[in-house]
Amino acid sequence: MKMQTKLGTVLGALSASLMAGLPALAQDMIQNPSAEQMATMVNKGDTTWMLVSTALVLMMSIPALALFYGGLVRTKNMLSLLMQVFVIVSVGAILWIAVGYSLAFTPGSPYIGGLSKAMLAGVGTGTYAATFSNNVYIPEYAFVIFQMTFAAITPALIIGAFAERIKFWPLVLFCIGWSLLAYYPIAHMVWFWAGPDFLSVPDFAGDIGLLWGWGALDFAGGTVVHINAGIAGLVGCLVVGKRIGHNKEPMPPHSLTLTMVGASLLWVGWFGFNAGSNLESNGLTALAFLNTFIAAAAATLSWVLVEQLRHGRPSLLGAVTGALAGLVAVTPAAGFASPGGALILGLIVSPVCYVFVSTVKKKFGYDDSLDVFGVHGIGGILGAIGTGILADPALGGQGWFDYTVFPAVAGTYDMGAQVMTQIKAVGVTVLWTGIVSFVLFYLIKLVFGLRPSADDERQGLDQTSHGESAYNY
Amino acid sequence: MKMQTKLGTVLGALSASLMAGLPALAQDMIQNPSAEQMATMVNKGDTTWMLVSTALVLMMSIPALALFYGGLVRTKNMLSLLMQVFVIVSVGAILWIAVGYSLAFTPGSPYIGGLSKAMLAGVGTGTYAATFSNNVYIPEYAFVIFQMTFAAITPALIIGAFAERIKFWPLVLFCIGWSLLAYYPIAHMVWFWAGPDFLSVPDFAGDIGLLWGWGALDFAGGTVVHINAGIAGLVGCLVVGKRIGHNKEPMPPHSLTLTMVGASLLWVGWFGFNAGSNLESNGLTALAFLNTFIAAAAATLSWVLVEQLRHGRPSLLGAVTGALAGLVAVTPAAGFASPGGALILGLIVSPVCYVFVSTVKKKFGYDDSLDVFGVHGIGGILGAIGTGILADPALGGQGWFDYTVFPAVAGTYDMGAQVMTQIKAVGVTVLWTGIVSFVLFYLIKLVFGLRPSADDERQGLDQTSHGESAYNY
Amino acid sequence: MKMQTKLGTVLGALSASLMAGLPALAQDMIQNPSAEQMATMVNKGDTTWMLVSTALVLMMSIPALALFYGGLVRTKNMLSLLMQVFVIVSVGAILWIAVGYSLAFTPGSPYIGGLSKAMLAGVGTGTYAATFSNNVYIPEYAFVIFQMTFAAITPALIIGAFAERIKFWPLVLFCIGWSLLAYYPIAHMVWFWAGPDFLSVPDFAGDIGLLWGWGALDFAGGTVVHINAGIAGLVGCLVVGKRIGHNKEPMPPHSLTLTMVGASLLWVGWFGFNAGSNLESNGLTALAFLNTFIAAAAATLSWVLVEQLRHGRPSLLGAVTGALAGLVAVTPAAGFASPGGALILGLIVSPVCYVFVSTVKKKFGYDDSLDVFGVHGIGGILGAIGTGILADPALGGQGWFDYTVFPAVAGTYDMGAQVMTQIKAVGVTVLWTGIVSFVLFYLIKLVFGLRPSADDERQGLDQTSHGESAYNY
Amino acid sequence: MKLIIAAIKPFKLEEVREALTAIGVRGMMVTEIKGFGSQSGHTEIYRGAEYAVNFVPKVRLEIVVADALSDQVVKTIRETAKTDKIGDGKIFVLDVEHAVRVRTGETDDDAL
Amino acid sequence: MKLIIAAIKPFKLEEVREALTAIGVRGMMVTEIKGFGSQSGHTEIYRGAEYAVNFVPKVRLEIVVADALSDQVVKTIRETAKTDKIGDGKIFVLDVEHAVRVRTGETDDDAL
Amino acid sequence: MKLIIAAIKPFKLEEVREALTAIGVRGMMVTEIKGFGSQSGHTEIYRGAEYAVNFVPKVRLEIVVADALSDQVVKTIRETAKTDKIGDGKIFVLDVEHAVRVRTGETDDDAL
Ligand SMILES: Nc1ncnc2c1ncn2[C@@H]1O[C@H](COP(=O)(O)OP(=O)(O)O)[C@@H](O)[C@H]1O
Ligand SMILES: Nc1ncnc2c1ncn2[C@@H]1O[C@H](COP(=O)(O)OP(=O)(O)O)[C@@H](O)[C@H]1O
Ligand SMILES: Nc1ncnc2c1ncn2[C@@H]1O[C@H](COP(=O)(O)OP(=O)(O)O)[C@@H](O)[C@H]1O
Repeated sequence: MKMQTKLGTVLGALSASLMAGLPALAQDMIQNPSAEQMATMVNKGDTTWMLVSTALVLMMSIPALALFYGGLVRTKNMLSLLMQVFVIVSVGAILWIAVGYSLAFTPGSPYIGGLSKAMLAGVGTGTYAATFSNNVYIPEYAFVIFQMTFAAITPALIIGAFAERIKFWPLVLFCIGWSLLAYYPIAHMVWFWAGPDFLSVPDFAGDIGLLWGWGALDFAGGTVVHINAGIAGLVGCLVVGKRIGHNKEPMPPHSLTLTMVGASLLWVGWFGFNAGSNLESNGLTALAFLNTFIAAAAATLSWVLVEQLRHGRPSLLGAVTGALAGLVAVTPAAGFASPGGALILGLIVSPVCYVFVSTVKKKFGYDDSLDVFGVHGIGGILGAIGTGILADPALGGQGWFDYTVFPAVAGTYDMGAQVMTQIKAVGVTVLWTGIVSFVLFYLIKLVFGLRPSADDERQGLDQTSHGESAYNY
Repeated sequence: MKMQTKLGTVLGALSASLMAGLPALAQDMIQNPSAEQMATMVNKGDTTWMLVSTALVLMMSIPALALFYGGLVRTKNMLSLLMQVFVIVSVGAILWIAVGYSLAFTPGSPYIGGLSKAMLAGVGTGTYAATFSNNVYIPEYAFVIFQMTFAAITPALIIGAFAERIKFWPLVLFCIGWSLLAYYPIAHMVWFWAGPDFLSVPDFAGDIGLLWGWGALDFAGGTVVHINAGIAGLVGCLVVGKRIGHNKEPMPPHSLTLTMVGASLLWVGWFGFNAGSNLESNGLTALAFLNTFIAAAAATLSWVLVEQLRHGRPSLLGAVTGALAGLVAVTPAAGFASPGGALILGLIVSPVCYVFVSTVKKKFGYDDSLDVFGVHGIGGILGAIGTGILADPALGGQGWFDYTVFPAVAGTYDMGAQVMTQIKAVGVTVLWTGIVSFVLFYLIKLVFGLRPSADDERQGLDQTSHGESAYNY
Repeated sequence: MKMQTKLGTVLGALSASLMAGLPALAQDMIQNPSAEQMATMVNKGDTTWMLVSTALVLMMSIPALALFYGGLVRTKNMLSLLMQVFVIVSVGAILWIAVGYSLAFTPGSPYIGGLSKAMLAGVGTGTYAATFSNNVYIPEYAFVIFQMTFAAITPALIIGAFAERIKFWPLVLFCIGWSLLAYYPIAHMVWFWAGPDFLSVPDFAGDIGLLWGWGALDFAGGTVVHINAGIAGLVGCLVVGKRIGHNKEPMPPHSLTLTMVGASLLWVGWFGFNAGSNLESNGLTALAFLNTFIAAAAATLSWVLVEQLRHGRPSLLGAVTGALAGLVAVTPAAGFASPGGALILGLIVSPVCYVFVSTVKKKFGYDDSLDVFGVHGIGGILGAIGTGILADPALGGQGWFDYTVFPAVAGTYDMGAQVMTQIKAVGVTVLWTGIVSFVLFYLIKLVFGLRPSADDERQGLDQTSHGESAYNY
Repeated sequence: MKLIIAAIKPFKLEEVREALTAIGVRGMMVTEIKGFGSQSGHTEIYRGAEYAVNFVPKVRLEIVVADALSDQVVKTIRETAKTDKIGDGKIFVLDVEHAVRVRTGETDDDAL
Repeated sequence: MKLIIAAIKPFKLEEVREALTAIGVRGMMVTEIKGFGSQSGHTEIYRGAEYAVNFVPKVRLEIVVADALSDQVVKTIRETAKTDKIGDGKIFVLDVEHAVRVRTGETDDDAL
Repeated sequence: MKLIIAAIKPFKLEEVREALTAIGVRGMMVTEIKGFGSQSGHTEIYRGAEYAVNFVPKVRLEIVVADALSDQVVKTIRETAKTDKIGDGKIFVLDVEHAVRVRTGETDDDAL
């Protein structure tokens, strides 16, 4: 939960309320406001920021992720990756308005929400979503679309693990099932709550997701997005099996140029992902933005330095992989850590991921083609746990806030306890998504099959699955 | 006209006015405000949204449209398309400040505006443009640049119809003439009005464009941009004639990778195009954003499914073409339809366009190389008429608002009548642009010629028109 | 300094203060406000605009600049340019929070700031940065990240001058030294001041950078960024020497497609660069945006026309080079010139730069591979001096404002004097960066060497410096 | 058997292939090459700097046929590839001692 | 000496190269080509329009070896490149009159 | 006539072409190839995984000349392509039975 963001935004809230001509004094804030009252608590600057962030996160999936992944595969499979990302994002968007938003962000159980807002029933231009500041709201549609892009990109992250050897429709089917059984529940567990103006109201206090209730900190989706996808990817590549010629033929990236373009646009888009997750536009948003930037830059350098030491020269693939690892690691910490903390997190994550993508992967011999587990899984876990440390105000972190008091007040920070909570949250995510993914992959493999024929795989999925070539120079 | 957007934004307006410390009560709103009063009705959140939307729409033309089109042609003509888009956008921008803005957005006749603001005379940092909410304004410069990007991309859309066989300067000349005789007039007819605080003022009530006066609904440019360009493209490819080797030699897209990148960036940029067209940042803007997203996703899926049924496998080109068709169709409906309506619109548009680009085009044998007519023309017409249906509040639509009353009130919605109005508006647009385009193409063909020599066409326009190659690997 | 922007924003300030429920009357403005008071002077619309602008400027460096440069080199060196830009940006970001921000934007001497904010000490979610309007503030973190992207892209601009023949680590080392000795000092000299609410306060009046004190006008970095990088590039290519085969072998751009994509994204990102430099979101911001657009479009056309006259046909490389020249030239003038002024500036800059990149470069025989000097250096100088003319209110310019009075008032404009000031500022920049760059390049050449072996250069830097290939089709 | 090597203009490829199939040629190898000959290349200008491009894109065909068919193949290529413009290309005939079809192991004429 | 030209399936390249190295071949030239033969190409559909792609990507090897080694090279290629599927490719043998190693000037067999 | 096939280092192409034009060669075919020989390739490392790249980029020249010119051509290539470093390349000479110029139909030596 992002309780502590309250701290960061109290001044923002003050100014907002001042500007709204409302007295800023706590006792004058409105607890449990009505929609009409919420309407007066919307700031168009926040709304604009959420719209922009949404566009940035879509850009992360198409074209950024598609290019990042596509550039790493062989020419004959390039198009299949572009296609998979493009269609998965489309399916994810439709599924989100159909049931996803409702399952993730309406009350129900601590594990999953209800269907009261299926097909966005009851959502309108006059309904609002809570932020992390008392008496600050955004249009609910803005919250719907912002979260929609998260639900759309997460399954697309998974496909890198078994790139170049998957059947198209069974993959799409998996993504649908996985969204329903893994993404929506975990998003609900980690992010669902009634909002800062309601938590102190007995009737609503119970409307919270499981991990949120435990007090797990995940600013922008370290667990929900990255660990979730990273583990699903690992399971997937194990069930699907290795590529023909794995470790025999060379399989160099067909275009590191496109991979670099993808990585760059991912970096740019990630600002919407992380800073957008503050749901409003204030000093804390700028901090989350800065931390995202710093962690990516630091991880780029540490990866490059590791390569310099290990291989005598730095590679572009190393640089962009480092940047990605840094972005993944800082995701849960973006609004909690100090810039110095983000710097350290970035410097540490690259060597750790490096060991996994080079040594560990080779050792165990699984074919996680594009290192979804090695980067998103491992980087996400490191970041999630690291957040427990870096959020400590004693280290310049933002701490957490107690919303059961109205208006919210700073809570006392116990690093040890927080780290344990983070570990527990990671554990739940890993188990939940691991089991769901395995069952889904296994069933689909049995019923429809996951893998194209050896001949098709050799000829390449572009021709055999889509009847096209990525290039006809 | 976007009258009904008033409905969507009444709360936004309320909050805005509350924040402005002004009483929100209708009777306290200022009718016919002065520039000084307008200055107090500007919200920086809206201004920022317009700046961002402008940047997004420019991105739609360069690089997005250029890549989308360029990827679809043969290598030897790639550069010529990039060049055409880049220069047409530049010419369009200059022409816009010279006379375009004035001709489109100043009073004159119902068909075209005057020259009072030629070279932006009288426009300054202290002048403002109206939105669709009473007493909500944006800096006029922000409106000028936002609309500038529309005027710049529309002629660039046309070139896909006769790609790979056009002379550069005659094409530029056509775009200038077409902007003057087709784009500015139609933009004036569809979008020009005095603004919500003036329509109730007798002196200004008459300052409206023809189709706007009829009550035609076009949220973001279905008629002005897409039908307009689609018809011009059809006329163009007929006057210019077929490519040498059309239907004889294979002419596969030289880079579906770049086409996919272009389509993705078009999708991202389209949020600025559609949601930006609300001219402010509120719940309705978020709805327009959501509808744009949903329609594109739905159309992607329906196109892919059609292919699966017809050809046994889905193609990337199909997916991105579907996305584009969905974006085109939802353009006039973005701020009117419900998310469910956008979903249906998206699902329907792809099969319809599919029939045109595959069957109809083959049947009549015209060489609309990149399907400007089949996607923009047909998709635009479907969307424009569909808007008349989907805007109906009975279907969850936003209806329309009556600005002749101050402050505006919801009007009663007559679907049948509205659909008729939409059809009439489409008819006027088709006729107007059809005739203007034909005359222009024909004259230029006579005087300067439109087509390069057969040898030049065979060798490719990159070398023969520009003395360069797109690639020198 | 951007004093005059006050003029453009006075209405904005008015409305802002009105909205803030504060009386707009001058005598009620707060001179020398406290942090708590500043908190009430923040507008979330401004904050959002700064976040967006920051993302846009990062996009200018990765991927835009990397693609623009990369596309112009031979395939065998493509990856090395992508790598250099990516790593330089990362280093620049880290260095910025470590010492850069402090050295550029804290009081110290007129030449360089102090280290009081090293590692962002004292910067928090509750500290604010001044804009150019009295009583309008933005979160300091937002200012930090915005300026960070400028500090990151400027050294990356330099590398184009000696592309295809530089050793990686020595280059990185140069960028670190150059940031410390050239960029931070010049940024301090041109941009540092206490802010509009403090300049009238005796204690703070002295806290200004040298050139800012002279009254030099540089809206978004003509001197700090472009002249600075352009001169460093020229010095660099002279010290490094020519490429093997220079003027013997043909060295055509390996992908003008990517160069066009880079140019397009640079154009889009430049709106954040120039309009973002207003630090708030109002009518003047929109003017800066418009001027940026117009100058780029005009310069595109004038370059293309020059080519048409000189070579009988226009080239894409010419078009995008023109656009870039226009963007460079308008950078210092963006918020000062009238749209007409920006148009003229754009039309003039291309022919001038054309002469330098074609004739002058050939004449003197230096190998400024990607014309960093010819475009950024020359275009920057032209723009910096031109700003002195175009800012004149007599020509529709925005003039300048006198912040020593509180609240600021318009100053009387003396074009002759202003042009002299501009020339002096250019002179100081050219000398400072010229000397610093020469000494740095020379020392690094002595100690580590700047150039790879002839064999490595022939084989290409991708393989020899990074052990990778940009493409493996 | 003979190996017939021909350099032709790229846009003629389809036509030539069809003509050859018509006279019974059942296979060939096609390579995109850079041709140098009396057809001069062109100059490209980048930011005012001129580069002479001495090579012209051509397509190179390699066809192995039984001796009997050789002359006819040469004739067919000549007639279909002809545009009477400089740069139409060349045809060369070499002797092939031995041919094998990988799949079946058939040799010489049977392998074609 | 003999020049052995072989057109094989691309994914067989590594295998063939290793097999040839094993029998003492010390060099070759490899070209990516478009092959035309009994293995028919495929049709690609773009927005409903069908295109027949008549060419299949192949890899072309050129190996010059001493006469003695010639047969063995042919045999080795045949065996390793074989998949028993249509399109496995062809091997052609031509006579080479003369060979030179640029670096040393060694000629004929010594040049290989 | 003779067909001279040479594999050389890419950056030597221009030089060789000029030298050959100087001695009266009026045409050639140039192909970018992957060369395999004693010059070993390199290893590329992607995320810690090493790949051996066994092929080195080379340029392949094919020049058909009258018998008389053949030796001189070989000599010229040898001298200009030489860098005395391993990988300089090879030159092979084959006999050509027949040549035709597509445009004019001229044959043999006149066709060159
Ligand atoms: N002596 C030669 N050896 C090999 N190829 C040649 C030779 N002469 C010409 N060619 C090939 O034939 C092509 C056309 O020849 P060129 O002299 O340009 O025109 P034309 O065939 O009309 O005389 C050249 O581009 C080159 O590929
Ligand atoms: N007559 C020929 N001359 C030159 N190359 C040939 C010839 N016939 C076939 N090839 C090459 O051999 C490849 C495989 O031949 P193909 O007939 O398709 O299958 P198969 O070798 O099984 O008969 C073709 O793609 C082509 O590159
Ligand atoms: N036996 C051969 N047959 C065909 N081409 C060869 C042969 N040997 C070498 N080559 C070509 O010549 C190039 C250079 O040969 P290599 O043995 O690497 O160096 P060197 O020529 O110095 O001995 C190789 O890359 C290959 O393209």
